[in-house]
Amino acid sequence: MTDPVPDYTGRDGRLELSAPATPEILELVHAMMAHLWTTHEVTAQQRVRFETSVIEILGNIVEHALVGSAPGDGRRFDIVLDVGRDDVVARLGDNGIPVEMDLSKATMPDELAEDGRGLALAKAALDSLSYRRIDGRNLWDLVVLRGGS
Amino acid sequence: MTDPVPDYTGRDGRLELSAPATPEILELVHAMMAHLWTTHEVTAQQRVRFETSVIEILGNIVEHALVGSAPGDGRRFDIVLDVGRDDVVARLGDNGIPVEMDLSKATMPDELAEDGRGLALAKAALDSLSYRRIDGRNLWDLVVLRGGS
Amino acid sequence: MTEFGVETRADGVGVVTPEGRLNMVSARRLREVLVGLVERGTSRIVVDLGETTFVDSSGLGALIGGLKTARQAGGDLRVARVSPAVLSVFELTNLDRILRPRPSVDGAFDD
Amino acid sequence: MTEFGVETRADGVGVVTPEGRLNMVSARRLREVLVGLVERGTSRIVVDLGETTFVDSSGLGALIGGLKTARQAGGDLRVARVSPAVLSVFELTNLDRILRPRPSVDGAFDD
Ligand SMILES: Nc1ncnc2c1ncn2[C@@H]1O[C@H](COP(=O)(O)OP(=O)(O)O)[C@@H](O)[C@H]1O
Ligand SMILES: Nc1ncnc2c1ncn2[C@@H]1O[C@H](COP(=O)(O)OP(=O)(O)O)[C@@H](O)[C@H]1O
Repeated sequence: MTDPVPDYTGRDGRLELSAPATPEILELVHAMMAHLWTTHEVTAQQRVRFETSVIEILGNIVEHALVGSAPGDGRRFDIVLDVGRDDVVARLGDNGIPVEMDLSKATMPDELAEDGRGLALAKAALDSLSYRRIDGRNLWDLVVLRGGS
Repeated sequence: MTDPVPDYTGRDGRLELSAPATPEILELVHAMMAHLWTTHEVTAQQRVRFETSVIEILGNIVEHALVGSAPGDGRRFDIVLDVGRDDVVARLGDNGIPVEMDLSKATMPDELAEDGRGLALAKAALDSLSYRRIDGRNLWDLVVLRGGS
Repeated sequence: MTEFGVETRADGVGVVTPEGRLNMVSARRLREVLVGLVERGTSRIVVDLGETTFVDSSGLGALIGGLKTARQAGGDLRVARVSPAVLSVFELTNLDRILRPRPSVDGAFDD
Repeated sequence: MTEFGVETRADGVGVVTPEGRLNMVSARRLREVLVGLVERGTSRIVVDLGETTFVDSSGLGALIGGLKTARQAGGDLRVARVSPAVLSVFELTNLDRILRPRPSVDGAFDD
């Protein structure tokens, strides 16, 4: 996780959303990804791996935004999405509490577990997932490569 | 149009999108407005007046973004949407050519005209529409008041 | 995305049913559909807006364009089953007089 | 938004059909529906995923929760008509072994 923070501002086709961190916003982020697929040819496998991972990471942000904060207290997030020639990328940022876990240790729980699968699923589905805390913000970078499937 | 530029950053529930100025993006902006209506009770009349106006102004931006520029040359826009206690507001910004027309003179054309209705329709539908050129950017502010219908 | 149903009835009236939103993307296709019908000899046309959830000024332009083309060929264009939301756009642009909405597709040419 | 079809067949098997996306919002409702069925005596349940376009980890959690509740009551939970997209989420989480997808709702309890 000592790679430089990728800079997405040169990607002209990117979509950027900033919005309240609420459960309802998940549907709008699905609509953004659906928009990406109408303008780029990405395989079904790559789409499902990307969509699932984005929703897992955003779901965690929303969940932790709600913990210990009254509804409507202004917890927000932002997301950048882009399909490049070689990759599909997402960056999620929020000003919530720092994430107290080691991503490299996120593994699939017991098959009968009812939770704890989110990060392991995103790791398994993505070609790269990284978490950083920068300037009081959580930053998640997600990549699916378009090369194979 | 000499009012101060409204500041929307204090509106915690606002949605902000930045995206390429393409015709396809209209559908995503419709989805953003649909999201606003699921989280706020706005009358059907107010919704249609707001949605129509946002799509007219954005449609113009997309049209003028395409004129004289190759596809994919990076023309983008941004939009802020929010439902407040008393109003529904949108701000659209783009770095396109300055708009060479006097908004106060936009009137409904002859009934058999096939175009030229967009701005007049937005003016008729909104409680307030203003255009400014600031720092090389076009800024459009749209307001529907929630008081009456 | 907007789909267009197009059929020609036994009495020669063409019925076009745009589904979804009629905006700058789909209005262009509606224009082509309407001109195509008139060129193939169908100049009495009903646009059934019962499945149309949204119309902007380019959609209105396509309807007016179709109306003029149909009238030039000796026919007419009528709109039917207009939702309250779309009707308010007709009213804001004063087009409810020239695009006088009819309650049903079947009766749209009765007067 | 996700809707849930719920019916109990003549043979006593309950069939639940979530429509749309099974995410953190709708998974909570699915959990309630499954527990409700078992509480009312229906412990053999098929979740028909034929209308489900997306499942995330909370959706998977709701299915596993339902499976455990049904088994505790002497029954079982089976999933049917899983799309390729949803199947790949089962596979990425290794849940395709415990939530072994069946091709049809009717035959889901045949083995
Ligand atoms: N955005 C986040 N903010 C704070 N903590 C987080 C965040 N994402 C994940 N975590 C921590 O990582 C743990 C594992 O997350 P996950 O694998 O998604 O499973 P689950 O959310 O089902 O518990 C969470 O329980 C939480 O403690
Ligand atoms: N975003 C914009 N950028 C540049 N010019 C604009 C823009 N919006 C409107 N205009 C000008 O205003 C005119 C009237 O616009 P409008 O009422 O929407 O009708 P139409 O687009 O159908 O011609 C346009 O023809 C154009 O010259």
